[in-house]
Amino acid sequence: MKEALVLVHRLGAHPDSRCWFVSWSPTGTLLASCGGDKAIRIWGREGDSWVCKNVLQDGHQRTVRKVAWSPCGNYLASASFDATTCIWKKKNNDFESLTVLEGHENEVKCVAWAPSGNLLATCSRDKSVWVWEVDEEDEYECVTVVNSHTQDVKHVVWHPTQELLASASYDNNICIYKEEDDDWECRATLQGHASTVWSLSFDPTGQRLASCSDDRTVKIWKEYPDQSGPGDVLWKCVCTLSGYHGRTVYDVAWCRLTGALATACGDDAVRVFKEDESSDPDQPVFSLAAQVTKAHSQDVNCVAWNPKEPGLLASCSDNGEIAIWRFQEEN
Amino acid sequence: MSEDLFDSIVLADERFRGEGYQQGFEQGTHRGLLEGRRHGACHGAKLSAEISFYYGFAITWKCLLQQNTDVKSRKRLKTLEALLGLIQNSPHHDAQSVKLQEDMEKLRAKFRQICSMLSVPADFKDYIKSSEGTSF
Amino acid sequence: MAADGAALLSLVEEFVSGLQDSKAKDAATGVRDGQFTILQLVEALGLSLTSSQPHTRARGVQLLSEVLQDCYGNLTEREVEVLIAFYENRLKDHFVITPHVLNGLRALTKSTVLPPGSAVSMLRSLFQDIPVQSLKMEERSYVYNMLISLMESREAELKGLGADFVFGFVQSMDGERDPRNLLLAFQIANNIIRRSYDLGTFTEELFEVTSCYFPIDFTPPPNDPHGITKEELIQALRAVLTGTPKFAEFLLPLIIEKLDSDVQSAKLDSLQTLTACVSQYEHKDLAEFLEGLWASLRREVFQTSSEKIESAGLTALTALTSCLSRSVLNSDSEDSLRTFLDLVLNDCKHHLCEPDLKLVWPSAKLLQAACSASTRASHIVTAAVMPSLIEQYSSRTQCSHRRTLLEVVQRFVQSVKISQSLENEESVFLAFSQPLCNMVFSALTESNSSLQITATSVLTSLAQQTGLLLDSDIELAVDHLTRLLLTEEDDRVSLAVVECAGALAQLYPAAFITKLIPRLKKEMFSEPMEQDNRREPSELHSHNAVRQRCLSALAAVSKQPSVVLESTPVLLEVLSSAHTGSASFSVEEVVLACRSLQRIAEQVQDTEKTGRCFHDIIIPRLLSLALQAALQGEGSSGCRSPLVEEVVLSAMVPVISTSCSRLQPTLAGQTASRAVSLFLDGDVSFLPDNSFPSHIQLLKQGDSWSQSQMVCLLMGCMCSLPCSVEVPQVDQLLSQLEEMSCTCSHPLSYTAAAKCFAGLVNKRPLGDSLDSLIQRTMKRVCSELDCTTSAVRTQAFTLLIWVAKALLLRYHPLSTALTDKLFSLLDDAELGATAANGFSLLMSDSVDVLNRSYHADVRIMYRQRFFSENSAKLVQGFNAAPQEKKPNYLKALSNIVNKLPKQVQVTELPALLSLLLEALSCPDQGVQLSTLSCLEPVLIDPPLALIQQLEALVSRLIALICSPAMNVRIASLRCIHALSRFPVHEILPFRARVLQALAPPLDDRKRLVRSEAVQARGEWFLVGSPGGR
Amino acid sequence: MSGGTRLENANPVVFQRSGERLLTASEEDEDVHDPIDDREIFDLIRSINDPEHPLSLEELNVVEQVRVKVNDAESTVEVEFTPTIPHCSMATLIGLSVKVKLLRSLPDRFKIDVHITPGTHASEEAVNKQLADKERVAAALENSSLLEVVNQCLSTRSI
Repeated sequence: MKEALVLVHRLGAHPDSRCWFVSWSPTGTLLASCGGDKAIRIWGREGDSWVCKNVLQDGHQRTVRKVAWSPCGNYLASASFDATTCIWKKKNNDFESLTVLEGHENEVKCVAWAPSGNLLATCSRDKSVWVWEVDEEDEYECVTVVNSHTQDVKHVVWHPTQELLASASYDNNICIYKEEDDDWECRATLQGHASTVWSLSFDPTGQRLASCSDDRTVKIWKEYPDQSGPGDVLWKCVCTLSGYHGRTVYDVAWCRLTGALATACGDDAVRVFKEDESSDPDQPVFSLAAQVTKAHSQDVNCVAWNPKEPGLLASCSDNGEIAIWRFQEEN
Repeated sequence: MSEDLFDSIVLADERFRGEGYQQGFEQGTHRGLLEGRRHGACHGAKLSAEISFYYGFAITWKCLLQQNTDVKSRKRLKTLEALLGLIQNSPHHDAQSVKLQEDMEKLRAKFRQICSMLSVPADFKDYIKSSEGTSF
Repeated sequence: MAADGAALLSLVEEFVSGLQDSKAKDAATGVRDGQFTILQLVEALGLSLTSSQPHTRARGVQLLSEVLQDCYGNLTEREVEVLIAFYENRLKDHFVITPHVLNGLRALTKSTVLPPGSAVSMLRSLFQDIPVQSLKMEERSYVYNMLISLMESREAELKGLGADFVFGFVQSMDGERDPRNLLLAFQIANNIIRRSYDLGTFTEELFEVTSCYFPIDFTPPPNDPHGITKEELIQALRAVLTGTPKFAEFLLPLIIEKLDSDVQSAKLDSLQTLTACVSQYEHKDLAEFLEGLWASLRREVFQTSSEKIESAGLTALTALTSCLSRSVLNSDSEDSLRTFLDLVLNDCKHHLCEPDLKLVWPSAKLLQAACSASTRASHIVTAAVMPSLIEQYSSRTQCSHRRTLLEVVQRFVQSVKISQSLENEESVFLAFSQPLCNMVFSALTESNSSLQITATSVLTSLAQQTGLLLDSDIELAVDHLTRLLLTEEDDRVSLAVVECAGALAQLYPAAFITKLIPRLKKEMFSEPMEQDNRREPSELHSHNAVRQRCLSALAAVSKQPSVVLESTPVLLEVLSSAHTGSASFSVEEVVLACRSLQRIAEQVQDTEKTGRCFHDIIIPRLLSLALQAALQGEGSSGCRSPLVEEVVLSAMVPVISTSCSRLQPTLAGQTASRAVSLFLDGDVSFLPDNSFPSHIQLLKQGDSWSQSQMVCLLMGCMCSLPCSVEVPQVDQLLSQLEEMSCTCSHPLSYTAAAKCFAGLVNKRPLGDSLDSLIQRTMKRVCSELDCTTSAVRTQAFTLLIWVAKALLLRYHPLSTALTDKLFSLLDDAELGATAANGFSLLMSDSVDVLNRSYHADVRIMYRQRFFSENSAKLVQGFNAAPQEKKPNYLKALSNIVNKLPKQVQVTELPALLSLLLEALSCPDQGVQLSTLSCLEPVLIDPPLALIQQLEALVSRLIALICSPAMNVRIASLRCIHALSRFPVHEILPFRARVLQALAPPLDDRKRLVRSEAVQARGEWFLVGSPGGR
Repeated sequence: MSGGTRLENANPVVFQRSGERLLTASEEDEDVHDPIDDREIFDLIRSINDPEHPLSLEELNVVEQVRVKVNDAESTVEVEFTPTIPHCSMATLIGLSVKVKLLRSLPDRFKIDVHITPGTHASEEAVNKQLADKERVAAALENSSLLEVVNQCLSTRSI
């Protein structure tokens, strides 16, 4: 295996607490992290080291579970166990809290911006997925509440190009939503995982969706035109990566630039998989390209590819650390 | 002649068991019926109470917003209409209906959307269980 | 007179219209000095008292009242009469005047010449005209004080008022809110009840008006100047409520109600009140509430979450039962005790048959509580319970069940012991003695150790039941115990067996003399493996174990003189045969034998008989054996007698000293002179099997350590004698001891010599001879110490420290000279560290010499005294000392502070804190350790000074968590654990930091460290967290 | 739980408590490394208080040493606990207390798995899944009413 993950930098991001999630700004220059210390931190490169540019505190009363950058890079949304979602506006190198979205009954687990930037999705342990609309004057309004899951909803993610939403849940299922006459409905339920589905990631084209689960597998789902009804969508599992992960797989990330697939796992490892170009598109083959077995001293919670710099990968862990890796491919 | 006389004794326990069973069965069915009715009644009551609450809520807000013409209010009215629509179409008169459960889910979801649009806190204890306490 | 009159008028004027309060004092002094009479004052006040302005009248009355406060003592009866009349009718006046009127009346009630009838009239008008609760707090207190002083002085008259008095009081205290006044009101109510005033029809009213405060919940304001505690109020109110059976019908339902409360303190108060009141009641007062009370008590014990409540509940039950037991049985009335106990038995008995269920213990406790109340109760309960318990025991098969049952039985036997007041009364268990014995004996034959252990304790308590066990039972018991002693391997069991044997031997010596002791002797001297090499080492070991158990058993049973006379010869025989080698005893066994002798010497009731035994037989025998061994001389260890081994000798010393310390004066004197003559003149005439060479000189044996070390036995004799005993040839003895201690090279010898010297010095009468002796020794010691080349500096130091201790203990003025020498040695290159350690010797009690039990002259609080005299020197020394010497000072300091009683530590700590913190960061582990160990107790409830230093303290402790030495790590973790009990607001800021610091030790390589870390971390997690602290 | 509230199981079976671990010479020896063993883990959890009885989990036989598996080298701990009755509503709470106790007491290198003893509880899977979900556990510990109960289970009883 000539490929390798080389550690570029390691930083103690959230001292004596967890780092739950990291997210790159669209330009790839900033990295936002959040954690059990109720804080959000913004990191930027200075020379060849990474420094904390801002600390966004007292926006939330409890753990901040996830953060998401708006496509324009001027807004940051944060989802918290305090049942709220905060919208932060970037004002020349500083962030100010714009609004707080309330409505979920309990912990908000995830937040994501639609590619257009005027839709925002949140999900919660209250089993519901909410879609919010943003208007010109930064007003947010809930356009739909969907209760398609029977349990805790762990993750939501938007299709890279279309207005299509996917959610993953503690009920082992994945749901795909589309809007029809200004109401959002679950159009497909992807069953197959044997336990909680923790995270999702679309491939660069959006035709395929990767999911990772507590059942220690990663699954690749592919969209097919559905014969039964027009407009309906049909997703099939075309590949299952099992045997690689020692414990729960908490996150999966599909690189928009290289097509490499990274995973974050409860066995403290970070792994990168590559697809064999040769393989049949209806049953693709992914193979382990590189892995660091002790990437962190505790569970790895999240992996994120830099959107602009190919092969630059960020990961974070229960020990409060962020690590930045370079994935070297054979030239 | 005489053995008939004995029969009645010989078969006595059979007969008694039979009668006992009969009595028991009747009592059982009776009680079952009663309990079933009580159960159904209280669930029906809960359900209709909830739906009626949503209905009243929607109607009230509709009246409040009718006059306003701005975009926001329009949107809100639209959603309120949607809620009322759901209520009308929900088969809550037919307890057997399979759709009932998922319709109720839809209804609740819609209601919470409206609460958020109107920025009304959705913590009406009796109708929406807000799950704090020791559940996690 | 006229002049005075003018002066008086102006006084009044200035006070009333001039509003100069100070003038009241002048007026008072005027009256006291007789310048004018009180009546003249009233006249002078005339105008203002009759003024139409209420405020002027008030002012006037105020002046009069304040004067009365000062001089009610010197009023005549006539004057009092007039004044009372005046005040009484002022009570009807404008409300602004009332306070001053009351103040005045309060003064008058204190007068000794109160005219008859005035008290009554005063109160009548008071109750009539004044709505007390509409008055201010202070004025209400005037009223209460009036009542109290009247009740003291005019009880008869007040009682004359009949129920009106009670009614008046009830009205005036109704709705009282202020805790200070409540205390007064409760006191009055209490007097009413205890001094049996006539309650008339107002019993319930009186109860209502007081019981409405029950249960008291009152938390004094943080900076409450009156310092009234919740407890005071509770006690005062309880006294009232429980004062009379008349209240029973009201109080008992109230208690039952309050017991339902969820507030723990309320439950507790109710239970204690119940306990208190039933002591006043008779069974008829209780009859109708028994069921309710029982239900509540049962619930509290069955479902309790706190031990406090449970035990309070049980005490209440006992009190209740004994109240019912007091009831006199007459044929017609039904026996309320029995009815009540039937209730209890109904609810509890069946649980005893479920020995693995939770309720077995609560039920047992309840039944035992009832059982312990009275003999009758115990008869009823045991009769009901014992048979089923016994039956259960025989039917059950699981050991854990049987054990539980046995423990239950045990508790019953004990609970009855409490209740049996009369000695001669026959045991409640007489009816069950046989089954009980069988039960115990069968348990003793079980293989399950915990079952056996429980059985031994049951046996012990059965034996203490008067006349329960027959001689045959005892003999059987002894057989069982013997068997277990010889066969049982489990240490916990054999320990229990030995204890049990000890207890039984106390009561039934005969069986032990005839059966146990001979058997043990036989066992010990049997040589199971004479040159039989095929035996397993394990068996060899087990044989040693048996011997050891025999030895400790012999000690345990020897309390009665008759037993001692039988057991001690056996032990002595062990020593002698070990010496001659006729039987192979290991050194450890010999030591154990000595220990047993020592234990006997300690525990035996000292009678002429036993005293003689020790004086005539044991001591001479020990000395002669030791001497024989010493004269045989030192071969290589192994071939030489075990009796010259240091461990053995040091084990003999306490035997001798303990027995000497308990000898009667005449015998003590003889022992002294014998010992001295032996060691000075080599007189061996009093030793048994006398085959010694003539003129032995034990104190002049620099070269033969086996002989020189004998001096420790001399110490044993001489240093434990009562002060009254005259030590013969003392000067010669002392000088030889000094010589030996300063010259001899054998550590045990010169140390023992030094101790012996010190021990004698400590008891020498004050005076020039003593002083010159000390100065001489001091001179010699110092000269040795000051010459750095001297070969005997250590010896000199040893003598110094012991003599210093001897003098320090008795507050001898010369002690300072010696201790100062010690301080100066802290800088010594060679002896510095030793000196530092020396201070712990100085401050701690030594076991073998210079302690109170050996009649040494030990003044109380010598440690505090030494500390307060020297701590300053230490601090200076520390600051002056060069860096590399500082640790010595810190070590010395922590050695001293360590031994101080906690309260002293707490008071002294502020001064030393900086130094102690310094010590924590000092590299020397010894210093760290002793400092930590002296900090830990202080941390339990920390002085302010410590809290102020928290930052420094925490960081230093955290630093020590990673010390290479595990005991330092452990000690520091304990301290950090203790910190978690500090006031939450003080430590909260450190929480995150401490929790982080406590993470690494969770992974320490040593389990002991880890477990300390776990406990500390657990507590710190609870700090400032819901449900925690 | 003291005030009159009804207990689900008022008179449960009570078991003997195992004595304190006996000190061995090697434990006092500076240079010996004592591995973390099953008994050590058991000692951590046996003293936890039951949420509704004034009894420890050991006395109720909810936890037993044989149901504790630790592998010090691989940094894994597995604990099975047995609810007193198959429908015990406290099961999740007990499991949570055990998990939290271990989280607070063990080095963070350890992976801690807490399960219900197979076949001893009606909703076994559900409880196991919830206890295994670290996100839910983390959220639980930010819920003060839950934290309060857990802390009470973990605090050393004054009794």
